Amino acid sequence: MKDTFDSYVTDDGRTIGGVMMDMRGITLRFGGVEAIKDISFDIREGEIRAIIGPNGAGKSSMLNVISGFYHPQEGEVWFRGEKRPPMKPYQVARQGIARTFQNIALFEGMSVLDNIMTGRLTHMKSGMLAQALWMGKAEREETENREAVERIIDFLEIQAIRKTPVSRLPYGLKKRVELARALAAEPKLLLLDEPMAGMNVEEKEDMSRYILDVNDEFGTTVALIEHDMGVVMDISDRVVVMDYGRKIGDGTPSEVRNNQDVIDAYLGVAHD
Amino acid sequence: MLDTTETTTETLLEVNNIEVIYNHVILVLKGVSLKVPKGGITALLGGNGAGKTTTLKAISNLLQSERGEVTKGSIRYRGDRVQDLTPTDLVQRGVIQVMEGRHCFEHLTIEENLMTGAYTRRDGSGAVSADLEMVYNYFPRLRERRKSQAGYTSGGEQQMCAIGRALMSRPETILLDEPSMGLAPQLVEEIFGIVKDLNEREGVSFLLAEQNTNVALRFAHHGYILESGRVVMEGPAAELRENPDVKEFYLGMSDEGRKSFRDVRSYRRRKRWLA
Amino acid sequence: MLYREAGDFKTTYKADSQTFPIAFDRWRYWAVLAVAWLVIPFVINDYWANAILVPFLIYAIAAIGLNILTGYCGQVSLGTGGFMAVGAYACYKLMTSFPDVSMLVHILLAGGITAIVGAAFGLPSLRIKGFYLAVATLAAQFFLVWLFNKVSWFYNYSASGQINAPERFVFGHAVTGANTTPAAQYLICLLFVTGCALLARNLTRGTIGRSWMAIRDMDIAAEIIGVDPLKAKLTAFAVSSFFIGISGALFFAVYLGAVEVGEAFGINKSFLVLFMCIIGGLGSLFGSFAGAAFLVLLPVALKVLGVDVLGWPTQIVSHLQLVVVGGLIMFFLIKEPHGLAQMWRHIKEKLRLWPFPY
Amino acid sequence: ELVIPDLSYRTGPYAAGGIPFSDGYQDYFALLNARDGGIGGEPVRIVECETGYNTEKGVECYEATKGEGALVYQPLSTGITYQLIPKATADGIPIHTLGYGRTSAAEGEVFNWVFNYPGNYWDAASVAVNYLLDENGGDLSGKTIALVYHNSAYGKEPIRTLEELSAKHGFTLSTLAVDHPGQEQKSQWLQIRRERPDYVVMWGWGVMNQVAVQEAANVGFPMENFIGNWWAGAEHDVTPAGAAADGYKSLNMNRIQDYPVLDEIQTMVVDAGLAAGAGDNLGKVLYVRGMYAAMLAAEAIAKAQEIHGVSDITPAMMRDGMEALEITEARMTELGMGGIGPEFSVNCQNHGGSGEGLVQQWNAADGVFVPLTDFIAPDDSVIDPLITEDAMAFAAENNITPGCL
Amino acid sequence: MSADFLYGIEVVINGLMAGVMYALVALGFVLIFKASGIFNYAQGVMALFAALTLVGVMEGQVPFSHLINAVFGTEIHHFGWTVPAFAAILVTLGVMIFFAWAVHTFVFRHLVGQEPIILFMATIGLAYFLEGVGDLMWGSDIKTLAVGLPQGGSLFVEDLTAGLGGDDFYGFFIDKLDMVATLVAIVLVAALIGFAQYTKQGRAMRAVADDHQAALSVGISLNYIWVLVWSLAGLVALVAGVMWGAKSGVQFSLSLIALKALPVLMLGGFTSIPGAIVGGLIIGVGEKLFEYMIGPMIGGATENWFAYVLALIFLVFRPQGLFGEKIIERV
Ligand SMILES: Nc1ncnc2c1ncn2[C@@H]1O[C@H](COP(=O)(O)OP(=O)(O)OP(=O)(O)O)[C@@H](O)[C@H]1O
Ligand SMILES: Nc1ncnc2c1ncn2[C@@H]1O[C@H](COP(=O)(O)OP(=O)(O)OP(=O)(O)O)[C@@H](O)[C@H]1O
Ligand SMILES: [Mg+2]
Ligand SMILES: [Mg+2]
Repeated sequence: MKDTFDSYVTDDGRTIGGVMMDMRGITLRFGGVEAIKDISFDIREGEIRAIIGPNGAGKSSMLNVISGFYHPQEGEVWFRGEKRPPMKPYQVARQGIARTFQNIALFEGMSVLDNIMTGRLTHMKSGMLAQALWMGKAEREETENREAVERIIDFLEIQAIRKTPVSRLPYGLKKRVELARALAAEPKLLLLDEPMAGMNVEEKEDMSRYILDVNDEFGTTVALIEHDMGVVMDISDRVVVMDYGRKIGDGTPSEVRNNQDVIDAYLGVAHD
Repeated sequence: MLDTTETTTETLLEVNNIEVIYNHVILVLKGVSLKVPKGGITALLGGNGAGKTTTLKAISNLLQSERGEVTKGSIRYRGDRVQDLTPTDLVQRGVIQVMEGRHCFEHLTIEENLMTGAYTRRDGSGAVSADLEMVYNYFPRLRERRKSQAGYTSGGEQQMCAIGRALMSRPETILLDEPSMGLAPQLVEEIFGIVKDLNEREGVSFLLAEQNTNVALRFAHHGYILESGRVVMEGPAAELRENPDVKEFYLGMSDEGRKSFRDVRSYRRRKRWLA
Repeated sequence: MLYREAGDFKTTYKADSQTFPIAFDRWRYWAVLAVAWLVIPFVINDYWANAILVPFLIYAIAAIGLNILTGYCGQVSLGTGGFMAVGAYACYKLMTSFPDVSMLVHILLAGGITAIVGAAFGLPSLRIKGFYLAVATLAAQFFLVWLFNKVSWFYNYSASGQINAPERFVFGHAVTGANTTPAAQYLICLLFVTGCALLARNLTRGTIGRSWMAIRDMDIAAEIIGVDPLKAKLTAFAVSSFFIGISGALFFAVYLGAVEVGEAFGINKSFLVLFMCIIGGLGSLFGSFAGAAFLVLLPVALKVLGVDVLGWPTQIVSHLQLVVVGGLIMFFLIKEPHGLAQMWRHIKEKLRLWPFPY
Repeated sequence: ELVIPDLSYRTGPYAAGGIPFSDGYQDYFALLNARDGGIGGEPVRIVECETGYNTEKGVECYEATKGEGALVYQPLSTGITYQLIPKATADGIPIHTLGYGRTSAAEGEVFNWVFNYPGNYWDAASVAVNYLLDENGGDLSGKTIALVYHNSAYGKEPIRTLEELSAKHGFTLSTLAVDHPGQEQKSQWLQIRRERPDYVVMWGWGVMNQVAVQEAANVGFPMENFIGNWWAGAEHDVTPAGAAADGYKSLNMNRIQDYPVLDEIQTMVVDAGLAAGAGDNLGKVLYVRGMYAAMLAAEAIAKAQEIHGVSDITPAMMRDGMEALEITEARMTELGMGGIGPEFSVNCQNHGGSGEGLVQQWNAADGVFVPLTDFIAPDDSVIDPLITEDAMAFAAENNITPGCL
Repeated sequence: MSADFLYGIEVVINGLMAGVMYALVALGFVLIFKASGIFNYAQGVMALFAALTLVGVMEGQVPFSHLINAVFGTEIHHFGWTVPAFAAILVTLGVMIFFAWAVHTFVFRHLVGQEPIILFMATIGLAYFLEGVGDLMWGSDIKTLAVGLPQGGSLFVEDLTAGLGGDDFYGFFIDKLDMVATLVAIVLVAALIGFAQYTKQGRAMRAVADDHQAALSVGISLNYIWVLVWSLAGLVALVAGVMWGAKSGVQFSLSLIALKALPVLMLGGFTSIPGAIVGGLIIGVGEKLFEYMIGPMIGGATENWFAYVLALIFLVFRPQGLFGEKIIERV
């Protein structure tokens, strides 16, 4: 295992920092089903880390473990050099981990703007009384955060739908709004669960661009699950491969692509 | 992989210039026409929100329950106007839809899910169990999990379950909405392989809505491309695959071959058809 | 052409997040307030106060309260009657224990006490969801009613268990008791309605409102993106109960003057207020008013129509009234499941787009 | 024109009791109109308003009808009564609560505008005990009496009185609360079966009565030892239990028998198509009670006309009439309802009448309640101090200086 | 055995039987909830309506006679015939099926896909409506139900067990009506479980419960299933109405039995038929025992709230109720 403070240089010349998130020997069971079996892997500062694997391999479950929604029966989660005690999901979120969901989990009854503002909850501190009277801090805070959110709206080019209720948006835009909501938290680690599922090439290209820009401009570490191998191979720095709850491969895209286990279990044919 | 000449000329399903409005205000389809020939696989392609799902639901009459309605145009199946039938009638006539996002019955077991597919059948339990056997043969994974609640099975298994369930009605035409969504590449191949098998061996016709243009055009015989509620292009699949616009916008290929997703940052596209 | 957004540009985020972004709405809002405060008090009579306006205002407060819990935070509660009873009995105990303190303070404190009780009964909402929670809140409803009936301390050991509001004053005007003028009754209710509506508006448009709505729309996702469900749910219960407590206090002290817990704050009250929220529109403050107005006026209107205008026997009219109210409720839910508020929004949207249909 | 509002409840959980009462109340006035052209030559106009036994609707009814010149309110529900007392007092309209409502309203110097003659709940409790004393040769010591009561303001009324009486007469009182609506009373009746009290007294209302009678029959409690109060002794309370209810006893403030006036109502009101209801309630317990209430109101109107020398009286005059009301056997006989109620007179100090009640018994075979006793007097030495105490507390709480108007 | 202990047992037995009576009402809720996600508050009023109709038919009452008389000035009340109980039950069933059809066609068909709370409110609207119609149709007086159900305690059981606990024990009291109710409930539950689990319609019903859209897509006619389910609920309502009506007379308050069924549902799980029975038994025993042991100390009349509190405590440990479908929470 590489040392925490090691950094390395990627294929295209970017420098990746030390270990940010370290999963050690994670095992997760649901009743009799072992969804994750003793998996260890790490995510490093500034990298784009992909998790791939067949359906039901336990990828989403792994993200859920990272975001504190599932609590593994065995194993440890280390975040930024500290062992993480059992935490509620919202506490994890406050540590700077944001995510999107496999089946879009937007707040359907709210406008796009409100959805994204919700993402900034972890930055809002004003008390209830101040809010009730809409005085001083509450109002100031609202405006400040609104500015931050507007920056993200501009970045993701969704200005036009700001006030639209999300329930009226088409799928692709919903995915983008979900990304915006996650970005609004200004996360250190961004978890994306199949951000490009159900998109056509054009939209995938857009999405890839956003992910790369986020990674580049804000230095956000990204972990993503994706089934489109083209995307995964192109944009990720390192890839973990899971199958039936086990880790069957871990490495750079080119390493993984040529790993026979991975080909057998997942890719089917060697990918170009 | 296949050539376009093998499509027969008999038209099963004909959609003629339909217009669909949701909630009495949102105009989604603005005159869509298409034909599904007997024994063919017809692909309906297009970006998000293009109206693929809406088209399929208009055909299978599932729109009503979503407060949508067909306000213009006609839908004919084997020459009969079917717009005013119930979904049940349509299933009995052999048209069944596999919905986007799987929609399995979460609390029913896989086997019970499959059995619900046979709800409209009147040909006795013998025939039904024979078909159940057939489905299990196409999808051996389902046989393994037949006693588990569908809510706990993985995405791929649910997709198989949904298709298997549709097969149980002994359909003539299956309207298949985004079967590849969220599936691992190997599974996508597997499922499309099965679709092809069903098409060839059982003679089931497919109308296939897909985002994944690449795969869809590989397996389909004929394709329609939908954009903002209008058909902007149609033709035999092989031709579509060679069309430069389709190549660029739907297959992500440029003249030099496939672009890397890393490079997309450098240029902004524009929509040529709409401009 | 009244609804035009064009030309009404917002230049600051603050202006953009104000309550009524459209100028015409703002004007109408001030006009309504002016009529409510400056005209009605001078023309009101006993009948309008006691039969219509006072109950309307009081129910509007309760509906706003429940709307916060159910409409904004998604926690269905059938304990409204019980919480109103808490407000009423708290107010009664305060009124009789501290006769010299202003009635305004008593009513606010009654709200505060109800907020605490409400938050306590909200605890199960962390585990229990949906209808299970709705039914669980009935535990609060039945238990509280039983408690106020059983423990004679709450009704100062009176022989029958009725509580009577003694005469109390605000700025030298009687607001409870036999000598209250209709204008005083109306104004004190209006005061609280205005205050509550403002508070509710502020809370629902800010951080806390968004965390409530997030919990409502998808609680798991909300928790994962950083909403503390315990805090969100309990504050919703507390704030909602605060309003409901105030309405209970007013209901007892200002409106009826004498109540018996089982009769006045029974399960039917819970249903009634929930109805107001739903007919009016969940998650809409305007809806709370619309729903309250609708359900206060409808029976009266039907009675006037049936008995006074058509001259039918009261018995048949009141049976028909049930049929009509029940039928109308279903009809409304079918026509516009999201309530009068949504209907109003649709009308406005049509007006804005008019004359182009799409 | 004399305007009499009738706050009836013909719908809701208590409709079965509300319908006959309201029919009787209205039919009697209809008879007066048809036969005598009203009272003192002044026609009576009934304004019916449906309350459904609901307090808020009661308020609406009150506010809607008071403007029409209503002379007297008969609110017919404890809740409505309590909340009308201050309002009507302020508006100067008398309230009559016939054997219900606020007991201490009998203290006329505190409650100037409220009358609850001929009796109240505390009287009723005492009448029941006096009856049992009679049955037991004047001695109840060592006996147990169970009180099964509706767990509400109404049901709790007799507890104080019974406690006092139990101390005085040495019987043991056990109380069993039944929660609204009272469909499930298994626990209470199993307890009665275990403890075998000598008597069960019931303060029930609505469905609770029917279930209690049925359950008493089920556990084999002897019906003749089971006494309901006067709101638990109507035909519909016992018919669902069928023959098993035979022998059930209850109090009544109005004797059930054939009165000449009923025949007159039949011919001049019902047959003339003027009846308030379908005419099928004639002669039933609550119908007779409604009619009795109407008669008391009519007599008070006549009295008021007599005192003030005008026929079109005001509510204030009505109050004077009520306060000077005197009901004698001779007058009742003259009205065609001899013996329907006790003789009593009202004055400024006493708005509560004589408090007498009788005991009647259900004859299931014939489907009638048969009066068993004559009117029995309550034990005023116990009740009067309780009334004074409660009334004075009310006066103190509301800054009222007791006195006559 | 001490008499106190035996009386405790008696309380338990009677609690069990009361529980069955609750379960009878709860069953109707479960059926409709399971198949359509509608929390049918009107179930209690349906029981009342069914019982009213049964009595009305048996006694040959003219429906809507009050209204007719008021409008046309006629004086009709009875047809002048009586109908035997069995035939009347069939007629009533017919009425309930018609009702099921009407409710579905005019109301719930238009509400498909709405949020549960909207549906719930619609059922409360329905409850008002049906109550009004019931009153208009059959009048609001209390009616006696004479379908020949046995009444009173079972002397047989009493004699058999008298003396078990010495002179202070009078033998177990068991209501004959309750025994009949228990039998009927067992049969009903067995039949309904069989229906839901093993028949095609039952499976379709469960499918509809899970996903309306998907059910439509496989050709299940939602209308048919829903009318079927409402009819079944109507049948259950009739049974409950008869049993409860025999106890208290057929009258308005019958509709309030819905409130007794809610904690049962909560405890048993909204979607489980066996849950309704087991929940009913637990609630029945729990509340009766509590009233017997703790009630006297705190003033009695605890049954109304205790059932809810018991269910609430239970739910905190098992949020989906005893047999409810596990809430699948995944993201
Ligand atoms: N809450 C849960 N309860 C029970 N089993 C669960 C739960 N969540 C996940 N599982 C099971 O764990 C396994 C892994 O599921 P997971 O969702 O992590 O797969 P995945 O790799 O994300 O697949 P996909 O690509 O289809 O999304 C599956 O078999 C699933 O059924
Ligand atoms: N029930 C609905 N009410 C209102 N608008 C709807 C509804 N369903 C779909 N729409 C709108 O209709 C348009 C077309 O949607 P449709 O689902 O048919 O697109 P699609 O081509 O299937 O897209 P996707 O690839 O995302 O599935 C979208 O803009 C969508 O927002
Ligand atoms: Mg996943
Ligand atoms: Mg689609």
